[in-house]
Amino acid sequence: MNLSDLAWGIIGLILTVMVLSYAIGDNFLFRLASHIFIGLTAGYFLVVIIHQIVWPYWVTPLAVGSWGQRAWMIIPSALVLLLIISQFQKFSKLGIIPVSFLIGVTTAIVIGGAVFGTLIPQISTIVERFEPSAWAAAPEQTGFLVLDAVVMLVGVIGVLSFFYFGRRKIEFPDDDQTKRPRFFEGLGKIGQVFIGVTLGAIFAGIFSSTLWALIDRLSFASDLIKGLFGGT
Amino acid sequence: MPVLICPVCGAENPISGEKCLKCDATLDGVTPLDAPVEGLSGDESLGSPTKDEQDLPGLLQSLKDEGDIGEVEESLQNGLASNDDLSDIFAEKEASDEEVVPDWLERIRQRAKEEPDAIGDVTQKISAALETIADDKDENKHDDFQSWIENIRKPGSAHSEDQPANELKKENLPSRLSDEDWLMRIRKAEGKLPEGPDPTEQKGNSLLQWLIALEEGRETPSKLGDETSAADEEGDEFSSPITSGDYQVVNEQTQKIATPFKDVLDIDRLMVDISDEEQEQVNLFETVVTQENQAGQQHRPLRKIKHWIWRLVISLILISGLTASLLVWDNADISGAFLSPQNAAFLSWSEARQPGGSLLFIVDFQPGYFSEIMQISKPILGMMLEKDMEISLLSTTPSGELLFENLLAESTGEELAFTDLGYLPMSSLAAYGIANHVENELLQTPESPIVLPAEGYDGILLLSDQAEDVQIWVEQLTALMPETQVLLLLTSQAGPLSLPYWESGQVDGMISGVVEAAAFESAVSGQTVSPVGMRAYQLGSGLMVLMLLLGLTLKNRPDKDDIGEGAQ
Amino acid sequence: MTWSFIGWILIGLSAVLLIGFSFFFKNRGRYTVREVPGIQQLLSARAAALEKGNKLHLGIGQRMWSGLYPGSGLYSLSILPKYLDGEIRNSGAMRVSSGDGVLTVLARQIIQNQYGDRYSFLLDQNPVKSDLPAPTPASSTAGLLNLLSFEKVSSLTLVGNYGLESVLFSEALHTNAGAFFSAVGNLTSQAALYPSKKDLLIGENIFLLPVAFSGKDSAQPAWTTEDILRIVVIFIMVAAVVLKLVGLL
Amino acid sequence: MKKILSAIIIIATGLLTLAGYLFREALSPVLALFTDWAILLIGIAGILGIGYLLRMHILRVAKKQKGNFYSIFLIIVFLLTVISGITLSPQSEYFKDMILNVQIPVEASLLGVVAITLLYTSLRVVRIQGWTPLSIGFLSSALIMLILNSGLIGFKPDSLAGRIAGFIQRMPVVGARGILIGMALGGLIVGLRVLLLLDRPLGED
Repeated sequence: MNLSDLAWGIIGLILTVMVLSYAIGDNFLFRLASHIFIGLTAGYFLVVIIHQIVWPYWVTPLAVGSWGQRAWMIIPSALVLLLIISQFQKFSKLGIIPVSFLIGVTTAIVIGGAVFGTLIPQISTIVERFEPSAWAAAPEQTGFLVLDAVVMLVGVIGVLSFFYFGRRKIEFPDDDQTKRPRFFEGLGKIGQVFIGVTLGAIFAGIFSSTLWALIDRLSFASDLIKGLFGGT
Repeated sequence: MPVLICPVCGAENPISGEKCLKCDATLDGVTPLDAPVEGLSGDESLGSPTKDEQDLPGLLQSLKDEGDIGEVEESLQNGLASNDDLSDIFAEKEASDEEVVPDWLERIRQRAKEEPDAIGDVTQKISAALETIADDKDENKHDDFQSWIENIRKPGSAHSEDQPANELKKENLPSRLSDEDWLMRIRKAEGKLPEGPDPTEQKGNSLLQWLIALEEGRETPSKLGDETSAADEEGDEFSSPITSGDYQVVNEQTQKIATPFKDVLDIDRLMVDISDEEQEQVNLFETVVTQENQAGQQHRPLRKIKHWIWRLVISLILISGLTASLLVWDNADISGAFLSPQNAAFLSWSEARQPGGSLLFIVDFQPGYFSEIMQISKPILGMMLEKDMEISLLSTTPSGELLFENLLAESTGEELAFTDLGYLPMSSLAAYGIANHVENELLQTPESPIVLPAEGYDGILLLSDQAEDVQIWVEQLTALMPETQVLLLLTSQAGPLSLPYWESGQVDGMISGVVEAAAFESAVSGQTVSPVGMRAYQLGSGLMVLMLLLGLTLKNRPDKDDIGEGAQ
Repeated sequence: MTWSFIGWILIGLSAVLLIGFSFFFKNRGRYTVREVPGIQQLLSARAAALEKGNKLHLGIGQRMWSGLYPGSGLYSLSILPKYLDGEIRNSGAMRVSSGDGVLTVLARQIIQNQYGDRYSFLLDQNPVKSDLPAPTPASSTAGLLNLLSFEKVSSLTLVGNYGLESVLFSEALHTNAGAFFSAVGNLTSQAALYPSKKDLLIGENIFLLPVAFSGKDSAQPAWTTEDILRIVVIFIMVAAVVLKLVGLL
Repeated sequence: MKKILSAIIIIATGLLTLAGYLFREALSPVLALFTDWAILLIGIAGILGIGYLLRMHILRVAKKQKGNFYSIFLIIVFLLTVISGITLSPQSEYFKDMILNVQIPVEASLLGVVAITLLYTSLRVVRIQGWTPLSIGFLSSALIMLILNSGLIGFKPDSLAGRIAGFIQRMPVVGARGILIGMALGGLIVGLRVLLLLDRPLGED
């Protein structure tokens, strides 16, 4: 371990202890570490944006591009300038133009991705599970495959029903206004179980990931301390 | 215009309606009734402000917004209240010393004094609105209200049939008295006219004065907060004395004070509708509040200490347990880790790569997950580098390049060259951008900083910590570049929600979490590989299982979500 | 008929339904959506915080973009003007924060538009502010935790895209007996919060949030359209499965 | 005028971008331009965001508000980082060490705090949520996944027990797929509302 590694190691250890102290509550150490972290991240972020975005996407085309390419840069330059001057109160309304451009592009990507990237492929996958020839191809697994396909179809319909927005007609003022129409309420009960199962699996995954991060920090600390005190 | 009042929810419906627009209850047999006040009540006037109304100052707008409920009794209340509130607001221009002047109004006044122009926009609109409302009032409001209320009072009318008389008294009458004779007459007839001195003028130790003091800032606002923690000590954060039902124990009358909080927080409106009887009740309530408040102040530090102790104990158990297992037990048993189909597909894809191919790595994880991603990607990176693949990198996190350099260094023990395509700040744009990346000389468009090989890549490997990011990339790549092979290297938390994309064939292989990576590495190397820290991981997981099982023994008490309390 | 073609049909159908219902609900009728207890709790918490004179804090997301809830960045922005009612605008009793520069700039634009429509932003000495506690998700978590502590925030509402860090915000508020409400469009956050929060908005229920701010909301055509599309999708799945089983697909 | 221009921009860029899913080859040059411009705008917005961040901390220091002590640290570290990045260049080894040796420990420790927090909040599931189909599903799934993911217990995939275990492990996919489809519908509608100008996310009605 060279001196630089040792110095950074000690800084890393101190920061680890400072941040982990938040586990028992907000305190001076956590606040200090987090402000150092935010300052560094913000500074680095600024440097990265200038180097990786402003320079290649704006300055370079304007500086070294052909006249045709420079002409194309008039539009983004105008949008950028409008965005910047909209930060001044007097011109705040001008910001709507660059922002509208961003919203237009990103919204269309939302729609395209949702429909062609998720909705259609996921629906078609459910349907493909009911392919009789696939069931016949693996006779020892047919039972599982059929069960799997049916559970998938019913479960997905249940989940979709659980989120049905409409409300059941109420006959008396005291009726529960959180109920869906009966058909969707019944299916929604099935859907609830599957939503719970999914949330539970994600919860287990979250805990695993965060636990690995904690183990990494503890392992780092114990290695450093062992190294400092001559251990192996 | 006659309307139908829903017998179930009380909403106002058009005369032609067969079912209630709000609750779908049948309107058969309901007698039509004159609408209370044209233009001030009902959905249209209150729910959807006209263009002119939208230009009203914020305060007026908020008063209008109050009535956005479309229920006749409430719209009547709101209609009147709004009307009165407006009058009061304008009356405040000649306010007496006793009147409550909110901060914002004070600031408007202050500014108006300092800058003559500043008053223009606001006051002109207020004056115009005042005139409009005054005109409306003069023309027809009184008559309409009177006839409507008379309709209600008629024996056998639609309302008296559907709702008990006492309910009408309590809920359908305007919540606020004005000096208007007609309204005073109604109150007298309903037995609600206060016999004593005007309650609004009462001095003494009342909630009313406390509310005024609160508004003026004399009383510390934290009283209610303290009382919350007292009334609902260790309880649901959302419960407040006003909403949690504490008021209900006092009297139905006082509920009228509580319910408006659902829609509006107009203290001024609350203050005026207090009779003698109500005054006694609020005094009683105030006593309760004060006592609870004191109790809350005592309990709050206790609550914090309990939390602190509880957190300390759990932290110590977990950290000391993990540290001990790291120091004492090196190797863990992972004989239960088998290759899942998605892992096996990844392995097949890796083995099928020809030397000299090209790969695009997308770094889309935060530095906090570096350790886990490193363990997951290590075997793959090793395999790919053995085959002398050309590697390109695209990052959607600012530190992506640094993280990838470190990944390569930690995986292979040496610094390796790769093509950096740069940092793109939004995954969706990055995905859409690389799919549409083409040079067009005809249009002479600027050269894009992203330079992709014309023949494409042998595979795109996404290193991610979030299922949401995976979804973005997979959606865009499969919608726009369906021929591209996409492979995922993910943290455990991103796995469950990414699996559907593997099953749908949009992803060609996937490894999620350290255990799957260990199984993959074992399959590649032909011997069982146990990652460093695996034993600690198993211990941590065991502790979580234990906590979940312990939690099964606790009773359901949704109103008390404090663990210190619950664990005892 | 290919699956891709069905996708375009769904887009077209949705557009037609949305436009149709927008006209329909403008003049008559309304779609009665079910009540969601979490939304009622949000209203209560918001009202109680304002009543106590406490500042509300609205987190509109760590990132503009969320994959799982594709519109959640946009959605949190569209919630913001509804949240900024007259009461809050006048008192300035709210702070908006996000972990993304774009969201912060957009939020500021929205806030100024809200004031601009009513009375001058400058007129108010204490307008609602839009802040960026830090520029990346992790640093923003640390920044927001500090803000909650310094400003003694007693009511925090999260909409948009937050991850597992939501549980830290929730516990910070819990320790100080504050109100925490989550309508986060991210299943990671929902799963992390599920064990400790009763009234979470889960899944698509987040799209019911506008009901909290107005009973006659412009979202009604969207709710109706989404329910119809839900039925259409269920029908397509079942029909396709039947066709598949009989060998016609 | 600005509102009309805004509407035109949203519709034009939105429809053109959406059309890219149908006519990718033809529209690619324009769409590549759009994405480059959007990336530039987002970068600039990021810089403006940092401006807000700095302003908040400078004001905190200037007005001596609570936390001003920490804000001083933040500003100093920010300046140090920017100056180092500009003078040493982002490729400098010292600069890289400085960034990662702060970011990784702090972020990983923050995740560690989440792990501890999850451990004690997990005790509350039944207490808070009661016994409902959802909570039962949640608990059973969390327990099974934690055990199966520990690597201690496992079954060969081609054995009967392995098939059953595989079937159980695939159950979360059912809910996930339902949620994905539902959210895609939600995303479609949110997006269309914006493109059809039925909703103005900027609140500029």
